[in-house]
This record gives sequence, C-alpha cells and structure tokens, in this order.
Amino acid sequence: MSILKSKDNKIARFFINNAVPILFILFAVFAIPMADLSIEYLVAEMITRLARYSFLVLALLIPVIAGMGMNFGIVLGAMAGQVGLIFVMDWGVMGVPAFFLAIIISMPLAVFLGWMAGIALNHAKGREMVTSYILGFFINGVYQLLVLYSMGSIIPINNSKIVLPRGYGIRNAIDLVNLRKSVDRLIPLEINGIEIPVMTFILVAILCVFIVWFRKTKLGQDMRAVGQNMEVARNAGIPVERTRILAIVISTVLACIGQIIFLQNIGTMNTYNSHEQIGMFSIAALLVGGASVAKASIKNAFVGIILFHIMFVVAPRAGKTLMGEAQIGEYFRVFVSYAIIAIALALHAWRKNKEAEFARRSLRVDTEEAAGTSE
Amino acid sequence: MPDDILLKMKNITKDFYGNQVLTGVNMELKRGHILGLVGENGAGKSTLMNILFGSTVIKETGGFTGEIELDGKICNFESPFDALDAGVGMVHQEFMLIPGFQAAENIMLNRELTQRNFWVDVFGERLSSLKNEEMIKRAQKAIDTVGVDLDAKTLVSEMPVAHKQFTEIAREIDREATKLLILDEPTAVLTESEAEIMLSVVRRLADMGISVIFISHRLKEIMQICNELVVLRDGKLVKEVPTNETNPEKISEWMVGREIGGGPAREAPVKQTEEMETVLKVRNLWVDMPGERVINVDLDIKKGEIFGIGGLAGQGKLGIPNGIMGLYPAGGKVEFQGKKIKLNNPRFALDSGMAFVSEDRRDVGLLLEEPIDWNISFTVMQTQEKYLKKILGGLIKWRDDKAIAKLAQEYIDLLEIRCTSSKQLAKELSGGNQQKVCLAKAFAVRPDLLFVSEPTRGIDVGAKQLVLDTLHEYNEKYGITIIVCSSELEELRSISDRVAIVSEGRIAGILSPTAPLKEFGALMLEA
Amino acid sequence: MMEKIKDFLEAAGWPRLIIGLFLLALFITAPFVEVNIFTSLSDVIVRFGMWGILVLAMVPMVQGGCGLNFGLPLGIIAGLLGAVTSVELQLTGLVGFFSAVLIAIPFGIGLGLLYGILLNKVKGDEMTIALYVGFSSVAFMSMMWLKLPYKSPDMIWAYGGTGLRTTISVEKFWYRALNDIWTIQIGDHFYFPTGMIIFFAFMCLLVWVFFHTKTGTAVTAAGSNPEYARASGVNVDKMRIISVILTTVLAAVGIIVYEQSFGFIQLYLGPFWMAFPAVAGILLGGASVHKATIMNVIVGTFLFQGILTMTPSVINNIIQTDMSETIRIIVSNGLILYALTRTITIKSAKVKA
Amino acid sequence: MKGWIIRSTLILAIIVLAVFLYIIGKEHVIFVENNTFTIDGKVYEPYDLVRVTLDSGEPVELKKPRGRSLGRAKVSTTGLNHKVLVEILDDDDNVIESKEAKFNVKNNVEELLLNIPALMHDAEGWVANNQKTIYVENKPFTADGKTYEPYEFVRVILDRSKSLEIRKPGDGHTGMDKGVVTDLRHTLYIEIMDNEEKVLESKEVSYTVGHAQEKLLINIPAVMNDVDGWLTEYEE
Repeated sequence: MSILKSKDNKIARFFINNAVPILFILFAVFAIPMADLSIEYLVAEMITRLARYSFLVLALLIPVIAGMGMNFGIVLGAMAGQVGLIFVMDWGVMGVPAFFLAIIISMPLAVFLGWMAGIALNHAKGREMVTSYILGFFINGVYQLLVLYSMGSIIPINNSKIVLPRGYGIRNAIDLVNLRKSVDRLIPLEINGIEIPVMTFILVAILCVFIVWFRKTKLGQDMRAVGQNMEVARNAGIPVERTRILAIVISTVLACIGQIIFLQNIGTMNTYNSHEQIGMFSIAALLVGGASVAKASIKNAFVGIILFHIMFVVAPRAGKTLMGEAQIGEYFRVFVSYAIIAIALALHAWRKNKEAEFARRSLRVDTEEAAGTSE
Repeated sequence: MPDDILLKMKNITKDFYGNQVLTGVNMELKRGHILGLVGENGAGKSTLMNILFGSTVIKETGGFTGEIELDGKICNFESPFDALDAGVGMVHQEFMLIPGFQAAENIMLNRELTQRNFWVDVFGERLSSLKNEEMIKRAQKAIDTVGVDLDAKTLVSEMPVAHKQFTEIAREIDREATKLLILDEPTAVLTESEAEIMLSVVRRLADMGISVIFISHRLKEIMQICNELVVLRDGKLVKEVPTNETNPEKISEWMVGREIGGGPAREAPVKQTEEMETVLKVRNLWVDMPGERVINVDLDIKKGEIFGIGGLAGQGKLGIPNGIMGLYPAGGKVEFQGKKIKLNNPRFALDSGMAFVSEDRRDVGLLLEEPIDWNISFTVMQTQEKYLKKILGGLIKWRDDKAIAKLAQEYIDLLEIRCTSSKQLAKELSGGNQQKVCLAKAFAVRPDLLFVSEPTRGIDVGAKQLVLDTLHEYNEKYGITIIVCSSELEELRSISDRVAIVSEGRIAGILSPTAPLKEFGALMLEA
Repeated sequence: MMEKIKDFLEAAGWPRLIIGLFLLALFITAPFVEVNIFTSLSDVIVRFGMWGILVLAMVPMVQGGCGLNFGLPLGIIAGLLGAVTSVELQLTGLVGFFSAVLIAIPFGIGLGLLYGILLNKVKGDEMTIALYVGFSSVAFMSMMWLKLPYKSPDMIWAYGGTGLRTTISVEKFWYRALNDIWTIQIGDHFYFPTGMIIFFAFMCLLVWVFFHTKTGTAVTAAGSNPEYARASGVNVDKMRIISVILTTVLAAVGIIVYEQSFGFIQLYLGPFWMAFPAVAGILLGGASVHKATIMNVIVGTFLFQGILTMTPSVINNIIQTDMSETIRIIVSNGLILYALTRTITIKSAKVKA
Repeated sequence: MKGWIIRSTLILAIIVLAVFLYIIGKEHVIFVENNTFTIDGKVYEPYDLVRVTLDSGEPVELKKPRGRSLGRAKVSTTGLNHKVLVEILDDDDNVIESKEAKFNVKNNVEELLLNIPALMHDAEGWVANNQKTIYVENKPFTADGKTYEPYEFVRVILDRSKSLEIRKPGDGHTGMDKGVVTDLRHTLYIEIMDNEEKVLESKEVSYTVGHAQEKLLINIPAVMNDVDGWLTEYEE
C-alpha cells in the first residue's frame, strides 16, 4: 500500500513543486494565440530578454545555496554597475573596452556594498529577504546622494551630456550611445533575421560554468552546509558569518556585471530607475522557473526568464484582445510579477510548516503503532 | 602498565555560579577499553563530558579546576576543535548532521579532501576544488570500519535513525587522530535490534584500540559491553569498578542512593489510596512530544492524592501532563470526574477543572514581556471570565486592572514572590520567583486537579522547599488533586502519596514513596 | 547618574533621540533661514493628523504577533472603495465622510479576514509575504479601477480612456470635512485641524479600549507568547486573525481621513508605497517588530512627519538644494533597517532580593 | 607569501588592463575639414571634392565650403594611432590625387581637427587639437605707454556656455581664470560688475583662433578699451 501511495505522492509532488511553472505554461498556451503575435517576433523577443536578464537572474543563485533566500540586494550591485557606467561615459570611453572598464571600476564598489549587506543580513537571520529588500531602498537613498548631489560637485564629472544643466548631478536618462549592444554585436550572427547576441551568451555560459564549478569548491560546499543547518556547520568549524557574507558579495558582484550587460543591451540608462525593478523582475522570473526560496538551479533561471517574459510580452496584447484594453494588460503584468512572488513565498512558507507537521505526524503514527503492538 | 592509560582526569571540580556540579572527580581510562558512565540526570555526566570535550560553555561559565591528561600530556582544550585535534571525538545526543548532505559529505564536513587550483592562490584555500570521488571512497572506508551496511552516497534525510548515528561515529573514526570517543546515549533513539548492532560497533572500535566513554541509562548495555563503569551522583564520583565485579542492582543503588539528609525529608503521612475515589482515568494514552514521547499509559488518579511521576529525562514523564492538557498531539482515552476529556484542546482541559504548571517556564509558562499581574490572571480571565467588568450588557468585557492587581498582590504575599510590584515584568524575576508566578497562575484558576511539571527545576534550595510546601498546603487545604512530574526522585518521595516511574514512554511501575530506593532504581533503569 | 542617563538612552533609543534632537534643531534654525515657524508647525500637525491612523493601523498586527504590516495597501484599498463609493453617491460633508468610512469597514473586514487566514498559514514569514500581498493587491485593484462600474462624471475620465481617473478630487464632496470642525486659526499662518486630531484621538481611544478588553488582552498574549496563550486556552490563530482584521479596518479608515485632508483620492499605483512611511513612523516611535503601543504611534508619527515637513523647508533653504526626497528615503528606510537588524535580546533576569 | 605575490600581480594586471582599456576605448572626435588653411602667411585653398577614409571606417565625402556649409565632417574614433587616406576627386568621381598620412592622438585630447588642404601640402599643423584653452586675465594692460587698470569684478562668458568670474588681483585673487572651448570661431561676452553683482557695462566681441594654436590669452581691460593685442598666445 505504501508503494502505491508513494507513487501517487510522486505525481502529486511533481505538480505541487512545479505549480508555478505549470500555471505559467498554461497561461502561455492560452494567451499567445490571443495576443496575435508572430512566432518570429516572440522568439526574437525571448532571445533578447534571455541575453538581457540571464546574468542578473543567475546572480541570485548563490545566496539561495547559502540559505539566505532571494537576494533582493542585487539592486546594490546594479547601482554599483551604474556608477561604473557613469564614469565610463564621463571619460568618453567607447565600445567593448568601455564595457570591461565599467566592470573593473564598479567591482570594488560592488564588493564593498555586498560586504555591508552581508553584515546587515547576518544581523537579521531569518528575516533576510525583507531586510535585503529594505536595504535596497536604503542604499538607493545613498546612491541618490552620490549621483544626484555629489557627482559634478564633489566628484568631478565634466561631460556636459551626462551632467544636469544646473552643473552637478547626473541626468535622468543617459544615452549609452557608445556602448549600445557593443557586447551583443561583438560576434555578429543572424539566423532568419533574428539577431543573436553571441558574445553575451558566451558570458552567460561562462557564468553557468562558474556556478557549477563553484558548487564543487570547498567554499561552495561550506555554503551548502551553512544553508542547510547553520548550527551544524558552525560546530564543524565552518565560519558561518563569513561564508554568508561571501555569498552576498559574490551575488552583488555578479549583479553588478549583470546590470552592465542589461544596460548595454537596452542602450539607455535611467539613472534613478533602471536598478529599482531589477530585483523584483529577476526574482519573479526565477520563482516562475520553479525555484523556491531554498532551492534554485540554473535550469530554473532559464525556464523562468522565458516563461515570465512570455507573460510580459504577451499580457498587454492579450489584455487588449480580451478586455479591449491594453492598459489592463499593463496592470496585469505588474500584478502577476508581485503576485507570483507572494504566492511562491507563501507556498514555500506553507510547505515548510506542513513538512514540519508531517515530520511530526510520521512520528505519531509510529507512536500509535507502538501503542498498538504493546496491547 | 602505566603506558596503557590513555586518559586521566584528576580532581575535576566545576561550579556554575556557586552551584557545585562536580566535586573532585578522578577517573582513568585504559587504551581500548570501554568505560560506562552512569548517573541520574543532573549528576554531572554531561558537565564532565563537556569539560573533556572542551565545550565553550565551560569556559564561558568560569572554567574548571583539575587536570586532564591525555596520552601522558596535560591538555587544556580551549574549544571542541582543540579536543578534536588532540584525538577526542564526541557523538552528541542530537545529531550534528546536515540532512540534505550525503553520508560522505557529512563525514568529511569541513575536512573535505581538496585539490589546489589557480584560484586558491588568488582568493585563498576555500576555492580549492573538492575531490568527490576520493571523499566517497574514504567515507565508505570509515563506514566499513564501523562495520555497517551503508552506502556513503545515501542522503542523511533518507536514513533511519540508526544510520545517522553510525554516520556520526564514522565521522569521528575518520579523523585519524581519534583515540577517545565519547558516545552520549547512543542507543536512546534506537530500536532493540539497531541497538544490538550499535553495541557491536562500539565493541569493534574498542578492539581497534580506540577508548570509548559510553553514556547510557540502559544498565543492561553497560553490563554487556563496558570494561569498567563509573557512577556519578550529585557531582561526585561514587564508584569506579570493573563491570564484571558488580550487578545492576548494586549500580542502581549507587546511582539513586542519597547521603543521609541529602534530600528533603518526608513530613506528612502517606495517604492510603486504595479506597479513594478515582478522579482521573487514563487509558492507552500516547503523546507525541519531541524528546518525551509517551507510548501507552494507563493511570488511575485518586481524588485528593498527590501523585508523583518520576523517571529519567527523555523517558516520557513530561509527555503525560502535556498530552492530557492538550499542548502536544495525543490520543487515547482520558476521563476526568467521569467526563471524557477532548484531547488536543487546552481550553477543554482547563474548562474541565484541570490546570497545568509547565516545565518550560520561559516558552510556555510565562509572558516574559508582561507584568506579573497579567501572568497570574490571564488564564483565569480567559477561561472563566473572571476579573472582567461587563459594560453595555456584556458587549464589552473590560479588563478590571484593579481586581487583577489585587489578585496578584494576594499571591505575591502568599507565595512570597520577591518583586518590586505586581507591575514588574516577568522576565526580570529570578527563576524561583518565576516558578511561583507559574504556580499562582494555576492556583488562580482554582482547579480540581493540578499538573505540576518539574516544579523545582533551576531554582535555589529555599525556594524549592517553599514551592513543595505550597503544593502540599493546597492539597491539604483545598483538596486539590496534584500530579507532580519531576526528575528528582527524592522530591517526589517527599511529597507524593504514590510515585509512578516512567521508562521508555511506558509506566514501569507504581510504588509507595516509602519503598526502598533500590526498587525505584530498578524501575528507572529497567534492569 | 551615569546609570540613569544610560537607562534613559536605552529606553529612548538612539534613533529616536537623534531624530528628536535633529527636529528640535530644525525648529530652532527655521526662523534664521526665513522659514515661518507657525506655518511649519501647522504643516506638521496636519500631516500628523493625516498619517496618525495609518500608523495606528500597525499596532494591532504587531501586538498580535504578525510583525509589521507591510500589507497596509490592502487596508487602504478597502478605504478607497469606501471613498469612491461615497463620491459615486454624491454624498458631501461629514455625511459623505462617514458614509465612506461605513462602506469601507465591511470591505476592510472581508479583506482582513482573508489576509489573516493567509498569514496564519505562513507563520514566521509574515512580513515578506505581507509586502507582496500589499503590492499585488494594489496591482490587482488597478485592473479593477478600470473595470468597476462607477459612473460619476467626477471620477471617470472625461473623454477617451475608460475607468476611473488616477486622481479624484474630493473638493466638491468632503474636502476637509473633518479638519474644518472647530478649526483654530491664529493669524495668517497657524492652523489647527481640530476635528481631524479629535478623530485621531478617538481612534486611539478605540484601540486602547480594545486592548483593555478580554479579547484585546488575549491578542496581546497571543502575540507576546503564543505557547502561553495556547496553554491558557486561547485560540491563537483566531486572535491573530482578529488583529489583522483590526489593522486592515484601521488602514481603511486612515486613508479616508488622509484623503479628506489631502483633497484627492489617489487610485491605481497611488497606495503602492504607503506602507513604508507608516512602518518607519511607528518604529521611530520606539516600537519593535514584536511590541507597539499607542504612545509609539503618537511620538513616532510626530517625529517622522516633523522630519519630513521640516527638512525640505529648512535644509533646502540652508544649502539651496532640494534634497528632501533623498533624505526621506534614507531616514525612513534606515529606520526600518535598524529595526530589522537589531538583535533581540531579553535582558538578563534581575534578581531583586 | 606566494599567494600575496600572485594577488598583487593580479591587482596590478587589472589596473594595467584598466588603463589599457581606457586608452584603446577612449573616444576621439576628429573633424575632417576641407577648408582654407593659413599658416605663416601662406594660404591653402580647399578642393572641390575630396573623399577621406579614416582608418578602416566608412569614407566621407567633402565638397568645397559654400555659403553656410563648413566643408566639415565629424568622425568618431578610438585608439591612439590613426591613418588617413585622402582622395581628391573630379566631377565624375575619379581619383585625381591621393595621399595617405599617419598621425597620433594624445590620450587626453577629446577633439582633433584635420585640415585636408594642409595635409595635401604637408603644411605644419594639418592635424591639431580642436580644443583650445582660453586664459582670461583681469590684469593691468600696458600699450603705447598707457596702462589700463583691471576691474573690480568681471564675468566672462565664453561661447555663450562657459562662465568665468574674475576679481581684481590681490587679496588672494589671481585675477585670472581659464576655460576650454572647441573649434576656431569664438565669442566673448564680458560684464563689468560692482560688488553687488550689478552689471555696470557689458560688451561682446568675436574672434578666431588658428588651427595650431592651443592656448590663448585674453586681457579684459584691453578688450574693454578696444586696444589691439588683447588676444595673444599664452605662454606658461
């Protein structure tokens, strides 16, 4: 009987564990025909968006391994990346060298921010996600102080194209004309009229290899141990706090590179907004891909980006066909992005509580049986 | 041959803030020998082992005096890591394993076999790559040394309890330096057949030349595998003998026997309970309380008696009141005053006229962040709607703060609770006074039956006597039936009319408090 | 003496002290940089009245053990439904205001009930989930505002577009309906919104009364130590739901009070960020994630709104730069961050012999 | 120890890489000009039609300047070493004459001016920095034995964009400031003010600088009094 049960359980478990991606696949199946978009267009869109978001979404994986949940603090890395871009733009550097130079400049800042965030999160164990979320807002204030008030006054910025007319502070939108698609087009390739950003995908592939390799290092193993049980890890002599800080530092640095990739693809930088939504979109995408707060893989990241962005592209059109209004679709995708995080987090918390209960119940059956045999 | 001595502990003395837990303990352990360490809870076994293992608790609480000599060298372990380096391994009662890891990964945890690569030079040792294959091989070897059939690639979360235990042992074995292994109740969570394998594993380790300190409550096991045994009582070493020169009866006598005048003396006469009316009838009770599982308990409690429940920690005595009062999932039949009690429903139990003083003062017994008067009055207010003013025809049930303060003051005076006022926060009180607040809370309900769990745990001697006297007084004056669960046998014997001993979740027997100590010991240790 | 100062500092808490002194400094500096102190003071009082109830809405949930209510927008939505319906019915003045409140309450109870049930399922992760429940409910209602069958020409787009406008003026209906009861006007600059402050005081009183009833006591105990409450026969889940409902209803009432003073109903993404100033406010008042009092609300709202009102006028006049938004972001999120990263330590037991 | 060596080497390598990236990535704007060029009294006339190819980029065609057309094209490049191919074309787009030349850019130079007639005749200064530093001084000026005194407070606006405020020398003031302008034709707007910043007098003048000139000095009292010699080359 128990075998049969476990088989049923397996199927049920598969559906429960993959409820979110399944929901999105169903959505896609219904909404794509309604949106009346050509497949070529969708494919091209997805390729662009994969190139644009992969690095950022993959940046989330390492804190998950270390048991710190979804790192909303990747916006810190994004901000660091933008600071690097501002300098590169100011100096008038162009193309691929500009891309790498921006990474080199922003890296120390990203490390520093990640390190601070790690310390803060060590003080908020069990509340990492809310804390990293608020941390993003807080550092955003500091970023404004730096970019809007100090740049051009305290920090020398001379390029009048990026400085506000008042003489200091960076403009709201910076045209990254020198940088636009420079990496994407470094190795040009077109298939059926669809442009493939080969170099970007190579960078993403390198990151994937890095993540796979990293998991097999001592540090990766330590992170897994810390993520599963901090106390046991501590007792085994693993420096728990330091390991957690390192996880956040790595994530922040990757996010910094990710943001620079993202912006070179978009081609314009909204100095005060480009980073804000990054955390939310990346996390929503990862969760849509079937990841949970405690477990996330590279596969989740890619599946998630595709499914989430299909929703993103299709929703306004489908909304228009269905409700006669594109605006509804706009709100719909905002709703879905947030709701998906809410649902995924709630499911995870609920499952966690249920599993604890289940573990207790399994003991109880044991007790009853034991009671039965002794009679 | 003095060379044969691996471990010497000389004159080990330790106190926790003036509370003497170990006094002048001397013991020796030979290479390849198994030493059984027995004693009641609180006899000082864990403290002694913590000292040996260099636990940080010891250092934080002021260190210890005495000397530890391992392999002829004087050791002073600053932390467990020092102890591990010196070759002392310990397997704790609660598993120190990571559930999502394979056995091999756990065995090699933080001692992974690594290979340097370029990044090590840049970012440090922690970026070296793991040699998974070799680790699995090595872990498998350690497991094979232990002598059990377990694949090193099995996930810990998918293992039965025994295998987890073996994994822990394998981890200690794998440290090449390990000369001494401390096993803290390794068989407590095992089934009988698993325990058998466990014992043979321990024997095999000893044959390999590793010395083992084996802590267990099962005297049978001690007799079976240990070369010598040491009995601790009240922080003193009472006996160190070769196992073949003794028998379980003697051991249990050494364990529980107090020095004259050591425990509280019995004053009141023992009530004759045979003729008394049964007030609480318990049949086939099971309780799923972690660490205190109750399996199948039948009890008949008589009206007006003080009923003691004793037994070693973790055997299930605490599960009985917690189960009946609905705090942990339970099943079976419970009848109180002829009425069937709905289990898993604290409100129902309270409404039926039962009250409970929990052993867990901080987590269950008190609202630490609230004042004393709240703590005392809350239960009675919620269950019996007392100390409330009804306004607008009962639409608003207004808390009567004055009446609450008055009630609290009564109990403060009665139980001599030391506090600045009834508005003082519970967390600011000392342990004894907190316990009195818990009692006051239960008395305020005016119950017909009162469960008291570990009434004197963690409080000083003066307060202890007062708490026991108060219980006695309430029993006499108001005829409240009281069920006391305690790990302190002497305490139970001093106030109870009958004492039940719980062992492995079952009632091992019920004795009169005047019965000889030996009998209690025998029941506790199921010898 | 040192001990006393230390105790005081510990009780008041550094952030409160620093912000309090900062606010004082702002008031002292104000006249020197040509900021009218009376105008500023009445601005502070008006904003205090506007935000008071929204901050008060944090109390029941914190006391009930569900943490800070980042899901405040959910309650605000109930309030918006009340406000919009009242405008649809063309009700004006106090009648309009109170009917908005009355209509909002059932919505608040309904949403609060669902929200409470959800939060009971996710114990331990309430705050993170509350955050996203708030956000997604705002986005969901944005779709609804487009589709709900409101017809009043005061609220729908005049031509083109469908659905309700993003901002609806209540000038014709119940603008300052509360503020203008027994208003005190001294000179040109000082204005005291008596009605609104009295209403806020009344709401505080209601909450105070609630926490003095049997149920209120049980909610506090359930939040303080759920195990204790359960052992005392209290249904902890039910108490948590009650606290969440109360929070949601207070938020609904709070937003209507806010709007009658502000003059506009802000729909769509308007309520998105409302939770953060309220959370920062109560934390500044000295509340923690586990404990909040009405005093925390009053002190915190006054200090926080004081800072938000005074910094733009004073600092900007001093350094000739408008940094108010940046300062607001840093101060409010810094406070929340401080509260989240503070390690909770129970003071070691003091033995009083 | 080994680790530290590797680490410092790596950090050094990254810094070197950053500098290298900066150098090869830095944008230089090159204005190619088919315009009249004068040097040492010699005048080189522009061609009717030229095709210019910079490095391996797209070729640009330039006609003789006529009316408003400046006969110029803007080309963006990176890197320090460049070569340029100039082809003089006739009406049928046949190449009459061609010439290839090489030139270097200093890394901190943002804009470069490349004059085709000068290049074709190997005249010195065919490639020049398009950014000119204008030094403005509010100091006594002596001409023909007459001394013009500096003003209390002057505001100078270069090319309607860069504003300088200069006080009389002394009291810690140097009586001098500078600004960077691009291109050859410039305007100078001067406001003489009292200490309350009330404008007492104002004046606007236009001036042209030579290709090869990079640093120029303007004397305010001289400008205000229309004395010749207010614009000179600046010498350190």
